Amino acid sequence: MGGGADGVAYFGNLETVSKKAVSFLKKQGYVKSMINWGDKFSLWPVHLMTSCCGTEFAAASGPRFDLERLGFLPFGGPRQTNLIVIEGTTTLKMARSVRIVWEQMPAPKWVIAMGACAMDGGIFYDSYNTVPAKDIVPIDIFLAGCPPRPEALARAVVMLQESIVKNRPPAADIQVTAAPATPGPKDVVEAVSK
Amino acid sequence: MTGRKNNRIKGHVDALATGFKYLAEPNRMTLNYPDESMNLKDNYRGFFAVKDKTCIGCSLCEIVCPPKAISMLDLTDAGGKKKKRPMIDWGLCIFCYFCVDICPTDAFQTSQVHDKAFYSETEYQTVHGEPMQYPYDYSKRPDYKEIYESFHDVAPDDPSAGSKKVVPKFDKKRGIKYEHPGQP
Amino acid sequence: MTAASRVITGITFTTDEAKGIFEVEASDGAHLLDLATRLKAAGFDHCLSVTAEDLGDRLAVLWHISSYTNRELSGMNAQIRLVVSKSDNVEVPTLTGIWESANFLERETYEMFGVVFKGHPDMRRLLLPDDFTGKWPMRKDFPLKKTPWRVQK
Amino acid sequence: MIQILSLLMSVSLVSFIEYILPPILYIIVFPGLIVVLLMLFFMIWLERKVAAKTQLRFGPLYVSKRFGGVIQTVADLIRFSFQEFIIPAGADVFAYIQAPGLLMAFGLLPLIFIPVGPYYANIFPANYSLLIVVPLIIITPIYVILLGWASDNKFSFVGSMREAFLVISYEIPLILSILSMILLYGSVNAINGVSFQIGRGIPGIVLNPIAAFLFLVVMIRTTGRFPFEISEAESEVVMGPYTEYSALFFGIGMSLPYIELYSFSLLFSVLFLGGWWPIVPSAAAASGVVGGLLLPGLVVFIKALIVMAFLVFLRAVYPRYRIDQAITVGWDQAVYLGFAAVALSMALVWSGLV
Amino acid sequence: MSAPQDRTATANLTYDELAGLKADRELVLLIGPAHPGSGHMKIKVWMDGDIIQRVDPDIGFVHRTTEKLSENRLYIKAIPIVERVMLPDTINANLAYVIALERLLGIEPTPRAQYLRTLTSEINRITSHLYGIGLYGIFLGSSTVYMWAFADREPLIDLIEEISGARITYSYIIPGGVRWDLPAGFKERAETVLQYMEARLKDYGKIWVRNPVVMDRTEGVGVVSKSDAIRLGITGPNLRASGVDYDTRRAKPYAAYPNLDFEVPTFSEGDCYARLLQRVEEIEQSIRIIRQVLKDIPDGRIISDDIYSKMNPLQKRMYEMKHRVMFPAYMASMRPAAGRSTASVEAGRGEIFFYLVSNGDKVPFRFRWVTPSFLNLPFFTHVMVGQHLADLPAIYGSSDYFPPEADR
Repeated sequence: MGGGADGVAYFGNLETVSKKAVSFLKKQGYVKSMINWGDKFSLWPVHLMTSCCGTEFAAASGPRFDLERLGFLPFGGPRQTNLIVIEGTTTLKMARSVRIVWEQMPAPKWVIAMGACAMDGGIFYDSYNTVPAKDIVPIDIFLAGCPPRPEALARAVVMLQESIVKNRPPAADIQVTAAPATPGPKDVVEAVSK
Repeated sequence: MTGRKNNRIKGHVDALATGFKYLAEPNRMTLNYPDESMNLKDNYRGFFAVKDKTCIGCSLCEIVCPPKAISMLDLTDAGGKKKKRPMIDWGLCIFCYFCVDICPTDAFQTSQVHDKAFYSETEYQTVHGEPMQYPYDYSKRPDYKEIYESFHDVAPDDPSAGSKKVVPKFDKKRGIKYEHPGQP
Repeated sequence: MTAASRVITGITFTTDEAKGIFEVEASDGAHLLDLATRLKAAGFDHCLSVTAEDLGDRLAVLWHISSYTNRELSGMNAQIRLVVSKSDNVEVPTLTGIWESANFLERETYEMFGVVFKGHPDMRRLLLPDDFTGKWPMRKDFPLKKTPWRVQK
Repeated sequence: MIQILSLLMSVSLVSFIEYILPPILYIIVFPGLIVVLLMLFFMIWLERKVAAKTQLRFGPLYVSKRFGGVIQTVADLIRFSFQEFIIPAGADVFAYIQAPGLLMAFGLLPLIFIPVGPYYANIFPANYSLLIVVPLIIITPIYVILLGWASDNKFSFVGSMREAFLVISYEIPLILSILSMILLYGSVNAINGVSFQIGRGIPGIVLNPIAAFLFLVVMIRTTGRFPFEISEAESEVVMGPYTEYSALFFGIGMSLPYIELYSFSLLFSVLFLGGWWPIVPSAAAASGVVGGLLLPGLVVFIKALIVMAFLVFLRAVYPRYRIDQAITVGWDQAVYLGFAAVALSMALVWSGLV
Repeated sequence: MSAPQDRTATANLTYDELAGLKADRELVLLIGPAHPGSGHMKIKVWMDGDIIQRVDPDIGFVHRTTEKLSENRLYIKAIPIVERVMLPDTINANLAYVIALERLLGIEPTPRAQYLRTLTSEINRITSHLYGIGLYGIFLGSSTVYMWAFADREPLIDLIEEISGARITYSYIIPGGVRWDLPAGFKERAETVLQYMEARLKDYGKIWVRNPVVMDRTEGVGVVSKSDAIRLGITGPNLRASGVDYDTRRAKPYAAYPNLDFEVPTFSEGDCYARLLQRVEEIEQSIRIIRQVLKDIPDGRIISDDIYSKMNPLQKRMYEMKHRVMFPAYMASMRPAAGRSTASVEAGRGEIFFYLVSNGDKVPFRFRWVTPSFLNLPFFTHVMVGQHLADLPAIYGSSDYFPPEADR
């Protein structure tokens, strides 16, 4: 209880102690499974409609397929969300805002590439204004279909939940993306429009 | 129905009454997907696979495919003769079924599988081996023969096979009702 | 091709009724403005589309017009055609003064074909990002991304 | 150290239960922190479930299928607490971190001064309860404005300005509606108010319906429920003052509307719905903790739940007003309504009907 | 982040000096693509207090270069491209392109195919209007209307899914006719869905159309007079809501519309509320048209003889047995004679215009099309000025502007 000789309490520097305690606790089995359970049932996608698959994303949170049953609540700002669904083609302008929104989101974040256009470019594969989603952000789940049915989006969310529970780290932590931190005006545009 | 001058009190009461009506007896039309999944009609355009026997390798399907998802592979069949067979890349395919309809010998086996998703590129572009570089050309891959073997005549696996299959029915009051084929 | 023609409100159109083509050719900028004002007065009060065609060394600029109020004229999509040489800066008078809806349409044609519309209130890029390095993407000489045709010859 | 120990030995166990336990129990358990936390989880889940039911769908379900997804908010809280916390570069760091904490503190303060049982008089000085509750309720939104001001974001700036306009425009109607009830009950002490209603057998809402309706409107405005959800309007200013907040600070900040909803509906049921009306504790029972606090408190809590459920249901029915419409309602119709309420109370008291 | 301006500079200014600093009072809001109220575009808004001074819509976020792609691909490949641009209303986009292509090829579809095209186009018009009402609801804050509208879309989407086999992107109309015929028992099921829709419209009326809060938010907001509507060139229900009696189905008849009787509803006020009422009226008109089409749809073949004669025997047998149209090889190698054609179709949001030029090659020489949302852009630049910030989503939702369709 009493102060030490030079005023440093027995606990040592509180800053480092708390950081060590947190990292230690996070590695424990029960805490990790609790975090996974929390992330699993609270996957809030950010409200960013990149292109026309957005209609199926909206129909998925509609009454018939209602993904809010799985805890999938489309939310306004990027700060409070942990999932970004790239719906369809990402043009040059949209690639920049997808990248910026992806960087604004807090740490454990996942990405679902929805639709053929986000996977390999789909029907707009050789247009001078589109960028494959793989070059913008690391992707966790690829979803086939054009547009994929809302059930397919539900299947992607269920698969993502399974991978979270199985402690599979989000793609954001594994591979740094090929593209630079923020696709500056020059590099994304040159990469495509040459 | 759409008069402009409506009195406000009646408007508020109507809105709240309708809200309570739907709160009291909610006619939900929700399909709780991971446990139940829909039995779609047999003309639904889902995943499909090529029938090796009936295909004559005319590559009409490759010419007509809007997103160039089909690429023809040079193979040799059992008798040693050369043959060309299509290979479909699910990352490009838009399920418009132009290829299925233009095929002169109707050589595509269609199915109603509609909700497949993949963890990584290797799962849909190739069965094994690393993901291909853009632009994709299966014919340049060394192992395209095994890829084709695992692709033709193989009914696509239905991820929601385990769940209860229900049949959607139209209903005057609830819009869509789901009936289990077993019970009435 | 039978060059049928039909006189509508004092202006002769070369027509192809089955295909829905009613065309009038303007010789130069001044003639274009005069034609447009006469057509607007005649009842064509809606500009549907402004576009261009890349004819190798020349550019044909097209305005498609139709009518909202005049019962008889609203049944057809007329078009005014003006052919200009494809020098590096192609100058064409703007018709936003006559049809206000041509504002965004002309900006898009400027961005895609490089047709500068003199007198346009807000002549700048519309669809592509500001730092897009390609020039006039809709012209025939602008290449698409190279993807090999995959039929194995 | 020694003096404290000796004092503790001298106090006998019975007097400990009599004098020291109830205030702690009052603050920590009943209308205090634990019930607030439980109410927070339940109310957010109820809002999503009720809105979903009127929208032809299930709300959160797969979290716990048998209980209809009740612990969905627990899952959200866990996710928020283990998420990375981002401080924007341009934010005023000191205010940015302090704001949610102050927000929660001032949101909880009014709960202490709302009496939920006749025994309340023995715990806290009850004869100033309403006088302390009203200013505390008015102070809370200032920290919402601090939230928006600290995070350097245009949308949070516009959101906090909207909150400021709305707070000022709805202060007078709030004070007028409570003033008319004080006039009616003749005392600032809410316990006298409830005994007044029980004595007459008529709940406050019947005595002065105008004040009740006005208080309801102000309640909808301060807790940001539809149709007054203007400072966090999603389609105009993304999340209003809360846009830049992530992780647990967003969780704390976003819980303020629900805490205010809880304190307001407690106040509403005490002032207008006759407090602990069916249970009329005799003088002897009133002195005991159980009879004087827990049982009547339960009745007040159930009435508060009903009021909260109605307010939460409004999300499924109404879109939102525009900011200038809400301010004009606040400044002229609501203030006239307030004068009418006060006039009605004075008329009732002067004519001796009551 | 820019350094915080020197706040003391304006602290000791008197009020009118402050008013003089107009630029300092202005606030520029970038309602970017990642904003719940902006859709796929960035809206730059200059604001003075709560009043909008100037709006500059920065579109092109979903510009997928459909014209350039279609000019380098076979004629048949443009059908899926044209559909992906107008996703809530795919049949009308597909119909517009195919009419222009048929005029180029000189092919006539059979009467039954014309009726099938009208049937699916009207069903898709209702789903497109419901999509618009749903987004309008979420922009004004009522998530219930968004959920109800998307719930009522589902039975209608299932109707066309029964015919064509896909959920939204049908690629149903091909030059010469349509690809599938009506399944058995379709008429009774369609009748149930229409009755469900009519019952639901009454509930919309109570909770949304006559909701006082909605009327406060939309009456007198974003007024477009009749002359302004024509001058700005807006199209579709927004035009008819301002009193202009123009409908492409009546002015430039196509498909089976000449022998169907339907009224064209118009309103005169031209404000956000009139546009909402206009869409609800048009849903009722579409229900009437669908009933007429189902009543007197002629029998016969669903593909014209030019295409049927080119099919090989197996495909002909498949058509006779299962009424399933298979493509002859001609489809992949169409070479229309050199010429030009234009086509106009009334889609849910307004008039689609097509202009095709072919020089006898396998790929079109010039592929030009204008979508209704591109013509509705003046809603941002002209109608939103002078309104409150909260009116921006109200006007945006009432104009039913769909950014991927405008950027093409």
